Amino acid sequence: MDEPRHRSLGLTDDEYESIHTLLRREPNDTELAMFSIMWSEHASYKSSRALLGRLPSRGSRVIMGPGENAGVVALTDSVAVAIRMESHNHPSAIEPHQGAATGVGGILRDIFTVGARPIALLDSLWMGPQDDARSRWITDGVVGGISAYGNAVGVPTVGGELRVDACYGANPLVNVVAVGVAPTEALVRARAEGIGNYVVLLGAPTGRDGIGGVSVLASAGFDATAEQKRPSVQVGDPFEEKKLIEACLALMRAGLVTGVQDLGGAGLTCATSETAAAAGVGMDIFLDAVPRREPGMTPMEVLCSESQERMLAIVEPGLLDEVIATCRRFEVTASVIGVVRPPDAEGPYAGEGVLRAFESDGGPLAAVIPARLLAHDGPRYRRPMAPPADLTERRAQVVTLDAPGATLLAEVVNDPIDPAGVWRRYDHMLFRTSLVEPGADAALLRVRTPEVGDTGRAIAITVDGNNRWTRVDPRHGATWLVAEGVANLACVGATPLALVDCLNFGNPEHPTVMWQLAESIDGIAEAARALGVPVVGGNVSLYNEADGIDIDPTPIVSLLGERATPTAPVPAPERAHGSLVVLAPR
Amino acid sequence: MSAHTWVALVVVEPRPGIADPEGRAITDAARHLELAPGVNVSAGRAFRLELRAVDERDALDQASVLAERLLANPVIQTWRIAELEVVAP
Amino acid sequence: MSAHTWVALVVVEPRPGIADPEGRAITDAARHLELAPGVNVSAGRAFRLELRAVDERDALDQASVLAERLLANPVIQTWRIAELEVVAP
Amino acid sequence: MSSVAVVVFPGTNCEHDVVGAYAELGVTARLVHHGESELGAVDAVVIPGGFSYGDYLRPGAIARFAPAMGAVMDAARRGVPILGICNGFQVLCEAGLLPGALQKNAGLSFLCEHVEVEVASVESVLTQKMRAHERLSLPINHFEGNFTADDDTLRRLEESGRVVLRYVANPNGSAHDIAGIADASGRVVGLMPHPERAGGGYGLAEPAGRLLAGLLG
Ligand SMILES: Nc1ncnc2c1ncn2[C@@H]1O[C@H](COP(=O)(O)OP(=O)(O)O)[C@@H](O)[C@H]1O
Repeated sequence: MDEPRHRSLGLTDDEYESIHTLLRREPNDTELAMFSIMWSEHASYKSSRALLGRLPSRGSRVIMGPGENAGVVALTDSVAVAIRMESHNHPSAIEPHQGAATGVGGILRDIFTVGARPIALLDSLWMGPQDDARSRWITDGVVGGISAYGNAVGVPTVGGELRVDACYGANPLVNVVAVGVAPTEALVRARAEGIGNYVVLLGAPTGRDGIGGVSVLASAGFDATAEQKRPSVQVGDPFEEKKLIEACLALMRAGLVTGVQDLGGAGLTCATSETAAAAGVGMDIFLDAVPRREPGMTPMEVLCSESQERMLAIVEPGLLDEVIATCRRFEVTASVIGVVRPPDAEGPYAGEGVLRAFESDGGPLAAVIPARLLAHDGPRYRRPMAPPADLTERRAQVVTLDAPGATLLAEVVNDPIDPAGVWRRYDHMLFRTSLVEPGADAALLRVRTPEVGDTGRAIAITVDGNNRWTRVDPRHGATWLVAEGVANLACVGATPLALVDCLNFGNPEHPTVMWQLAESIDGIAEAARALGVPVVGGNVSLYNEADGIDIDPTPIVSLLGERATPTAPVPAPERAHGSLVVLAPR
Repeated sequence: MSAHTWVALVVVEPRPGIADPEGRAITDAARHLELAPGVNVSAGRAFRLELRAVDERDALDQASVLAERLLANPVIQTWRIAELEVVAP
Repeated sequence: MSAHTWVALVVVEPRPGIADPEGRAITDAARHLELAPGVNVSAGRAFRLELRAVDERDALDQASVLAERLLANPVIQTWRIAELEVVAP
Repeated sequence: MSSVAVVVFPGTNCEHDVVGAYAELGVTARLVHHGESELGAVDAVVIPGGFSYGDYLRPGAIARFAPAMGAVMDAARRGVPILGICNGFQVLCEAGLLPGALQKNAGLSFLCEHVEVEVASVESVLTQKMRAHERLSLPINHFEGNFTADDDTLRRLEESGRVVLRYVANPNGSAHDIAGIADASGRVVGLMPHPERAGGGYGLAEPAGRLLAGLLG
């Protein structure tokens, strides 16, 4: 017998039941697919949401915190800095080059979605042993993908880390941080305000890319069937993205858009339901108005496609011509695909903002779902937690100067990959803002963009993970990551402004993994509180496992700091070949 | 059996349905130039292989293995051997 | 005369005598993998053009003009139309 | 006061860097959209680095058809100094304003680093303020910077002193270690390194500044 459709889409029987209850009827196949992507682990944070609330996110400089497309803090009275961190682990395991490239593209869209010009990228890469041919192929592909996309889109990659451990062989980690700068007054929120406003789709045409990608790729571990998931691989187009950056920033600068949202994982379904739910309105979408790359796409495919390099804008009717003319100047396609509607006055969803997808204007209805159900009413789980059985032994491990310590030291000093071989492939000098050479403890950049001019301020950015620490003790390890980040900022003369994190863990249905996640969040929260650093955003990547074996708990922390622009070079620590490394006994 | 020199042309193309941003940019340029109205361009690679092989079967095998393992990325590309001929002893 | 859809495969290759750094790197990799001993690889491009044309002559003309003006750089590359067929009305 | 036109194609990304570097030299530089067919009154033209049209097909291959390139060709005929940096060099070669072509780096890898170059000729608008054989450190940032031309062209370039900059240690396989060349008049110059980036966030470094200033005589 065939398994029920909802299960093949990754929804549990209970989740299906609650969809049925919330919708007050049976969902059709298109609606079910929309729920499956919006209620996936990746889009709904169903396993981690309850824990993330423990992170301190407020601060006097915070303009936007968790829940927005990017964290935003005030640098000066009139200039804001946006920061965001994302993982693209599973796509990078399947097609390293395109997986990493589209990861860069996705996170940059989060930055310019809030109205900020992207000025820097950092990457945190965790790979399998480099004496293994497949791990070498993944590493080379990932670095090549970041290089190809970041360089061509015109955003410098100014820092990062590349770490190797056997646990990342089948499930590499690819985390990327992006930073942007905006005039505070130009910041835009992702809301579909204004009944009667047009819903305008910008950018690349829609194809059958990554159908079910979010739920399939990011919300399940790797096993023998991973190979079959290949057709959902997306190809990045940094050229289209570069045009989108310039067009969107021009639209925002001219005040031509009411709200903007990027189309990431979960595509049109996510962007329309989230913007409508945020403003408490409804939305009619006409699917035949969506430019297609391929003939014969079904409504479900159009609604769930993860085609890259697309943005959604909410536009007042009177400004439409100007929006289209601006897009044309940047050679970006802009198509009206829908209209903002008031909440339903009557019927089963009276009082609700409802997303209605029509096959065409006046044509048949493909889906009718209250936006809130998709965007906010996903399941929340409090999954069982348990510390690992050998916790006491792990904590009792002490590094000494005798034989095992020497081995450890050799391992630490002998980096298997020359970092210069990585950053030489990244444009790290674009914009003439860099104030330290790659390899310093933190990147340090003069804050100067065409929009804000020279602010006289510099920002510093770090990114750090350490699976050796977090494997032994996720709580203290995570605490130390924050402390290390702050210390790294101090090395370039900067004080902390904010942090973002990316929580890479194994299968949340394993109680030890949930425990690791909770402990790491508590560790970050504790350090952030103690040091007065708000957590303004982050990302959770679960199901990092291969054949049932979870990766080490790998929280990654990125710190953003500030200082006055230095006028003389910041001294660099000398770590020349032949330097003495001293391990001090206690 | 003695080996001869064979030349194979391996054509690598974007898998149908996979985005082809380069083809799209070239299409836009070509239409802009008004040389071929309504043209569509898809952008792929052509590799000419010069091989030592004992017969056509052997040449085909060598070219196929190179195409599959090295020249094409089967996740996003298809390949075929468009030409194969013996050129010299 | 009514137009039909034609498909042309334009193959662009490094001009003989011009350095082919990509072909050299692939040759090294192929030899290293020991998949085809003594192989030589030259790296070019393959463009599939979908055209509206009234007959073969017209299709050939359009493809040639695109190849000459846009697809190949005559300073370092040669081009030829390796395949041409009508596919649909 | 002198003024420089900086041509911007879709995908160009170094335009503000060039404008900023010239501003530090007291020169006004103005961005020109690729769709413009007039440059207006200018003393020099710069085609900056980046990835015009995504570098699809070949770097510079699509940009050369832009209306602004018609205006650049006109300016070249009038003897206006024209400088192509990195992607701009690739555009000038594709447009036929400079001979040869730029292929993928021999190591088949993108390269972003500082390299040393030597001034090989001072007979060009770019190098006229430099000393013969002067060495300077400049950033490079390219995947396709490997200059290639047939033997006749290379001989002609060498014999007429049109190789203007040479790598001290060749990073990309470029023929004759060529980092930059000029046309027969010495008024159209292309180079792969990015002088506008030298000095990073601390401001334009001196020898690179002198190089850029040369363009305005
Ligand atoms: N580990 C975390 N720490 C802090 N905030 C987080 C974390 N994970 C996710 N968030 C926040 O939750 C919100 C939703 O994230 P997400 O659904 O990934 O956004 P998107 O749909 O743009 O990818 C974001 O604002 C993000 O910053």
